[in-house]
Amino acid sequence: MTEPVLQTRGLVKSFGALRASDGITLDLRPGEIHAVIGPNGAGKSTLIKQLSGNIAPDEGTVHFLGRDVTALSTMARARMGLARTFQVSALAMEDTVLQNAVLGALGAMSSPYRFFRPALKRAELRGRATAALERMGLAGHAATVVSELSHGQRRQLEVAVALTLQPRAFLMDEPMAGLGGEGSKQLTGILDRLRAEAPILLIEHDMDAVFALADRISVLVYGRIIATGTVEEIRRSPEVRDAYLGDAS
Amino acid sequence: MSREGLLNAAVLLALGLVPLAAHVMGEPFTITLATRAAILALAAVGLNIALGIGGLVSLGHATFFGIGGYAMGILASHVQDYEPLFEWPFLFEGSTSMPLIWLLAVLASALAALLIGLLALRTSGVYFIMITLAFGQMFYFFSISWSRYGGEDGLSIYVRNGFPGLNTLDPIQFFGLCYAVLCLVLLGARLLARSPFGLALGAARQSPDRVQAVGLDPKRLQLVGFVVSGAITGLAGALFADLNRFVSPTMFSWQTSGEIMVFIILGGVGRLFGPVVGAGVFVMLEHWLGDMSEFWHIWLGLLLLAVVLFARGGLVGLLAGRGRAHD
Amino acid sequence: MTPILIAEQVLNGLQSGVMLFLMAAGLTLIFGVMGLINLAHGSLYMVGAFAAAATAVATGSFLLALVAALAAAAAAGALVERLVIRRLYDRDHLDQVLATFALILIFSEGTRWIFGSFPLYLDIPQALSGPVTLPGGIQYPLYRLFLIGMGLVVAALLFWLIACTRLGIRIRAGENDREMIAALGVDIARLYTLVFALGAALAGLAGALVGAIQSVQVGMGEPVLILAFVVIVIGGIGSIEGALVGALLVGLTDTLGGIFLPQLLALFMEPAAATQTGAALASMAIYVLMAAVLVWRPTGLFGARA
Amino acid sequence: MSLLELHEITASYGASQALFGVSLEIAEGEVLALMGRNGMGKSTTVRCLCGMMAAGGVRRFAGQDIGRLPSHRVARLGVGLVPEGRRCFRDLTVTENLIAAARPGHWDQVKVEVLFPRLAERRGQVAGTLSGGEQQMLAIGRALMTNPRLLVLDEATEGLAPLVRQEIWDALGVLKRDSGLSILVVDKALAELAQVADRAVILERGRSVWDGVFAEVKGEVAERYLGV
Amino acid sequence: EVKVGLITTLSGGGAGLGIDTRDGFMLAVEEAGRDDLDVVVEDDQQKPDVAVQIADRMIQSDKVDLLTGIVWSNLAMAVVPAATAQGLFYLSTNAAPAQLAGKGCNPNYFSVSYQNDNLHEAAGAYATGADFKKTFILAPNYPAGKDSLNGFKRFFKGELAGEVYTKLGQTDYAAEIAQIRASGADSVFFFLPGGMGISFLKQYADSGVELPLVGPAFSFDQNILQAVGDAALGVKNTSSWNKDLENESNAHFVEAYLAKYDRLPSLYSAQGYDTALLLLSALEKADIADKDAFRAALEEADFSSVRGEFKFSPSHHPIQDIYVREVVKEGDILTNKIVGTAIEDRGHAYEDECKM
Ligand SMILES: Nc1ncnc2c1ncn2[C@@H]1O[C@H](COP(=O)(O)OP(=O)(O)OP(=O)(O)O)[C@@H](O)[C@H]1O
Ligand SMILES: Nc1ncnc2c1ncn2[C@@H]1O[C@H](COP(=O)(O)OP(=O)(O)OP(=O)(O)O)[C@@H](O)[C@H]1O
Ligand SMILES: [Mg+2]
Ligand SMILES: [Mg+2]
Repeated sequence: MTEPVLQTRGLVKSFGALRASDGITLDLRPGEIHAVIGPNGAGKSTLIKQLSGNIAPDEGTVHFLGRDVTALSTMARARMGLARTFQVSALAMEDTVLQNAVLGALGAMSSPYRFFRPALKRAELRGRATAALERMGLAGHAATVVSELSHGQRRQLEVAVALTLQPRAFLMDEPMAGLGGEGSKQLTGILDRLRAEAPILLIEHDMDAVFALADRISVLVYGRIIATGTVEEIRRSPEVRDAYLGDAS
Repeated sequence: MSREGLLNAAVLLALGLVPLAAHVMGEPFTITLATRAAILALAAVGLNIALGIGGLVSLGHATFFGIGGYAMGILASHVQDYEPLFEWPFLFEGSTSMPLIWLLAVLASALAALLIGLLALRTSGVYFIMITLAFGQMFYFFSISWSRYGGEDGLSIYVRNGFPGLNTLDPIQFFGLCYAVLCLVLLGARLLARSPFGLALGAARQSPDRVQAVGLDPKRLQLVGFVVSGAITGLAGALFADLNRFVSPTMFSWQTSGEIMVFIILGGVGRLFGPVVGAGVFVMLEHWLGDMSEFWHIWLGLLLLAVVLFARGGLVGLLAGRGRAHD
Repeated sequence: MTPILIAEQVLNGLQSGVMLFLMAAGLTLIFGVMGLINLAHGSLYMVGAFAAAATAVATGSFLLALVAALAAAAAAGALVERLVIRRLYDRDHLDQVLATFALILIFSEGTRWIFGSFPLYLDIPQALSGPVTLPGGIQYPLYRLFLIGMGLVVAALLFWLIACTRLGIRIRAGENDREMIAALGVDIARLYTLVFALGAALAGLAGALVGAIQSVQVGMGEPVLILAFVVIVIGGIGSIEGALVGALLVGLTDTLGGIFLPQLLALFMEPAAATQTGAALASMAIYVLMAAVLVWRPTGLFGARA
Repeated sequence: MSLLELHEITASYGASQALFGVSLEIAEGEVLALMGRNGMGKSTTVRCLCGMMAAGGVRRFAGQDIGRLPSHRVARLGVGLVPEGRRCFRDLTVTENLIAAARPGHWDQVKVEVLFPRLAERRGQVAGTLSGGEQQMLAIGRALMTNPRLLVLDEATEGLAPLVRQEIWDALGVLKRDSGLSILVVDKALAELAQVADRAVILERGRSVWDGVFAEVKGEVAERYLGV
Repeated sequence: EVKVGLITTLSGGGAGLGIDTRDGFMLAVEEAGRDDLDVVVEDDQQKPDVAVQIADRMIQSDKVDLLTGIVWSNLAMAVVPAATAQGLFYLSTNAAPAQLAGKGCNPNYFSVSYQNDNLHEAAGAYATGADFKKTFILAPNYPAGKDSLNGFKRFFKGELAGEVYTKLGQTDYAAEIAQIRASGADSVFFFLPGGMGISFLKQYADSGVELPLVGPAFSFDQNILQAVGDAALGVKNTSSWNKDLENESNAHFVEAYLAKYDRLPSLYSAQGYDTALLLLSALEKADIADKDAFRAALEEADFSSVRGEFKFSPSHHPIQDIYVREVVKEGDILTNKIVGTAIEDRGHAYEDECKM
């Protein structure tokens, strides 16, 4: 079996009396899409934040590319190749779509302390950025200022910026949210192809997408993983049905 | 060229030509006014890097302005009084050479900006405004009671410092010098705004989470921006002191910080030429309104109000259109 | 340095803190709760003091003077809010700084235009003047005790208003998302005018109360304004408890620093140098305090938000 | 008579026009689905309807012209908004969020907490730290607390777990049946919309291009306007 | 045609002093009725850089022959050295810092008012004469404050009960008053100009401390006394001028000033008036273009000062009597009356340092 790209052991995180993560152990293997589903407030975003380094776990470890990164900052993990999208879009609203994408490229090449030649005139940055935008179907909006994008378009840009990083693993927090039927379908296709480049830890409430994409699914309830398995196993699990899916399976 | 580009060229040209015309017509005071405008613009260009691009609303930039001023005052006063600044490890008598003074002013204010920035950047938003103000006030009160260098009375330098090949006492030559410095810095600021650093700094203002997620450190970007910004304002301080041949704690006062900020907002935040237009207009208003009535501050206040309320994006925004250039 | 003197100085520190709180309370209401940087708050303080002085001279009544101060400042506040401030809520702090800076100019010179360039007379009413003897033998001016009382009452009222009433909830909701609270059916515009007038009235009251033992003159507002900002930032913006604690801290630091720093330095410096250096350090003390608090807790002592 | 009537609405963000003529009507007790691809103007229509932005055309609610009313007046006539992106008051607690704009009527905090037990558990927590789905529930609860005649839901089930989403659709169904509440929904989930929606209006590039019974939104219509 | 530039503070908190200076000066100019004398008045906003800028403009554009009018020492330090270095005359109506009296003295600089230390020295002399044994002294922590306490100590023979520097611009003096109460002092000397003095006096009067106070005229001058109110009654202060000084020129000045401006003149008005008189007297004798002759004419000081006897020391500072005044009430109006002379024929302490 291949070495997991990303791995957690016994992650615990409490907010006051609430255990948002209660001993989470899971991994992300090369080439796979691992979906994490669970009720609202189960601790999915909290898990992602611990993986990306935005919040520090109370207990447990995070390993990325075989290295213990528990103590590393968000920036350091991102530079190692861990890209994330946000549940609530975090973009430079006054900049253009292209500038946002270039920012990602800039981060990937970790070369921000250049003071003279214009960023948009640097072929290597611009190339990467446009490629990502094209992939997400945003090339036509390259010169649009982000604040003028609709909600769904912003969600697409979120993913595009993560693409520019050409990372070793993706963390995606509800990338489908806000996309219309067509948009979801498109993104499903994109993610499907993307897993060959880097594995994806996907949080999503859109079950059509999850069932279409996931190689494995973990179900998180009250901070604990109650089940991990293939799409079929999860669909059939009565526990999961009760806690989360309802009739949606 | 875009409308804003044309406007910028016109402003720069006017700022350069008016003093020349004044020189020909024998109106040295107009040259002094233009010099003042150019120097204040330079200070504001400095702040505009932190504020316009980085969103760091510093109400303490007078700190750097004052440090630049005192760098000049201290260096020159030691020469003037024939008391060496220090004798160990080598004899240093102070200096009356502008290039050296500038260098030290820039270094000193950059150092101060680094230290202040390290502490102040732990906070953000309104707290940042206030903590920078606090540092400004510390310097202000310190300089008032620092009697070695004149305390509240300040330091008078009788002769303007020298620049190789120029007679700095001649108003038009001194103006030319300041103008050249301003142009150079503006060029630098323009490059910086479009550079990778400028892009990243701007993003750090708008969405620090995003910047972190792509692997960049927003605080460090902001710190670098703050230092660059402080250093430029420090340089302006040294020039301002030379213009007046005088430094005093007023350079450190919060009103000075406020005025530098006013130039920017008046001209247009984040616009390359915002500070230049703002400082120019402010100096002119001060000059004209002052002659009109004893209560001219009322008119100044009303004018400023009108600009904030009705000219979003400042005067540059009003003249060149709201949207910022995105290229 | 006797224990009595120390006790008295601590009392002085508290008292000056409470005076500061009167000013800071209105500011934190406007600044913290409405998210507006109002540099002109000092001008409203001045308006209150001038209105009080003019009324006191005309009627001879201190009570009427206080009422006039409240009314004049509230009216000025409401007017300014409707004409200017209203357009600034959705702007960033910068525009607010510039606009209210402009208001300072207008208010200051306008006041000078109306009342002339010389300081005005406003004095403590007969009934509250002179010292009283406190337990422990401390002689203390009655008026200052009265100020302490006023400050505490205002603190309690405000705290109740913001934390416990629906008005307070709505105001805070408005700070988070003005458009949204309006879309839910709250006339946030009128509410804000009200709050602004209330904050202004508090500043005016502070101006009148403090004006009676200080000088009533153009420009009196700015130094207090800066101090009040220091106070609310130390306390945490928008927090009334924070403003109170911050005010007391600043009051104590300022008073005790001015007294004890020179004496402390005198232990190992020659006296003349010690008094001067001590005084210099003391004048920076509150700013050092503020910087230290912010470095330690970047959102002030009681501030919740980042 | 229709409760809400929008006729040929046009609207712009600064220089760029977003709506070029949107018309729709909602009758008392009716549920209307507003549909369209991303960026076609659904949210903009909602903003116009709530008085949050200036618009051309005719806007009437309950027989009254609301074209000139500020948004709080429109809301008081009985429009309850669950906005896109939730927009909870982040520094207020859950309870404070609920009561901030509450108006008396059928819905009160108890009923909302019965609908969303999650919110009862988190009463004292500030909204900014709630999970995404919890915020979404709060936004719906907050709108219900104003006891509206027309509930406007802009992507109100975005980010909710299927189970909860189902509960919300059920709740909407109940609302429609029992209280005769009119509802305008913007949502992408066709199957679920079908449970409650009576009619649909589809937008394309800022124009209403299709208007009809919801059951007909399928096949070619869905393919052409929604891409599914 | 003679052009004079009058730079003074006409806006902001300190405007009162500048307005009095200007009004006093202009009164004398108008009385002289010379139509070849042109006075340009400008507001310095109490900011040094603005003062410098105005001075530059007056020198460069208006081509003035002489400058005057600055109230504040820090502004004077910003303007005077540069102006005199360019060969202009400067007549000081008020600010006269030690630097300009000693090492930095200049042939073209004349202080018509005093040397800054004078009134404080006089207060020291008065305190000694009044047999104060233990005095508590306080002043703000800035150069003028330090000069003040040094000036006082120069002439005070008793012991100090305490020496305190307050913050510049401080408005609450409860802590200092408590210190005074505890210090066992038998008297208090304070130098707190402008609003600081008003605050101190009101708070002192309300504190129940009843030690005698003495201070320089600045906290008791006509322009702020009304604001202090009864708290000032009976306090002794030192001044180089008062409206009841008995000489013909003064009687005329007070009457004319009151008639023209409808308020009593202050020390600043008197100094402005005297400065104009001095200027006029020199213009009578010499052409201002002839610098040496004009300087000699100024040095003669051949005018009838409202302060009575007046002559210049070699460093161009007055040698004059300094009086002790007491605050009294005349009808409803608070004002001062002279109760004695603190020092006679006082020059200043830095005379020896001046090499010119
Ligand atoms: N900073 C915080 N302080 C207190 N509680 C918090 C904080 N952050 C999250 N929580 C709580 O922790 C729980 C888990 O939150 P989290 O955002 O991880 O949920 P989630 O699984 O992503 O849910 P959703 O699907 O609704 O987005 C929630 O109940 C939330 O209210
Ligand atoms: N604040 C804004 N400024 C400028 N243009 C905007 C703004 N908001 C939206 N737009 C533009 O208006 C059009 C309609 O946007 P709207 O948000 O109404 O779309 P939507 O149908 O709600 O899309 P989505 O399903 O993605 O939320 C879009 O093309 C968008 O680019
Ligand atoms: Mg989540
Ligand atoms: Mg939308």
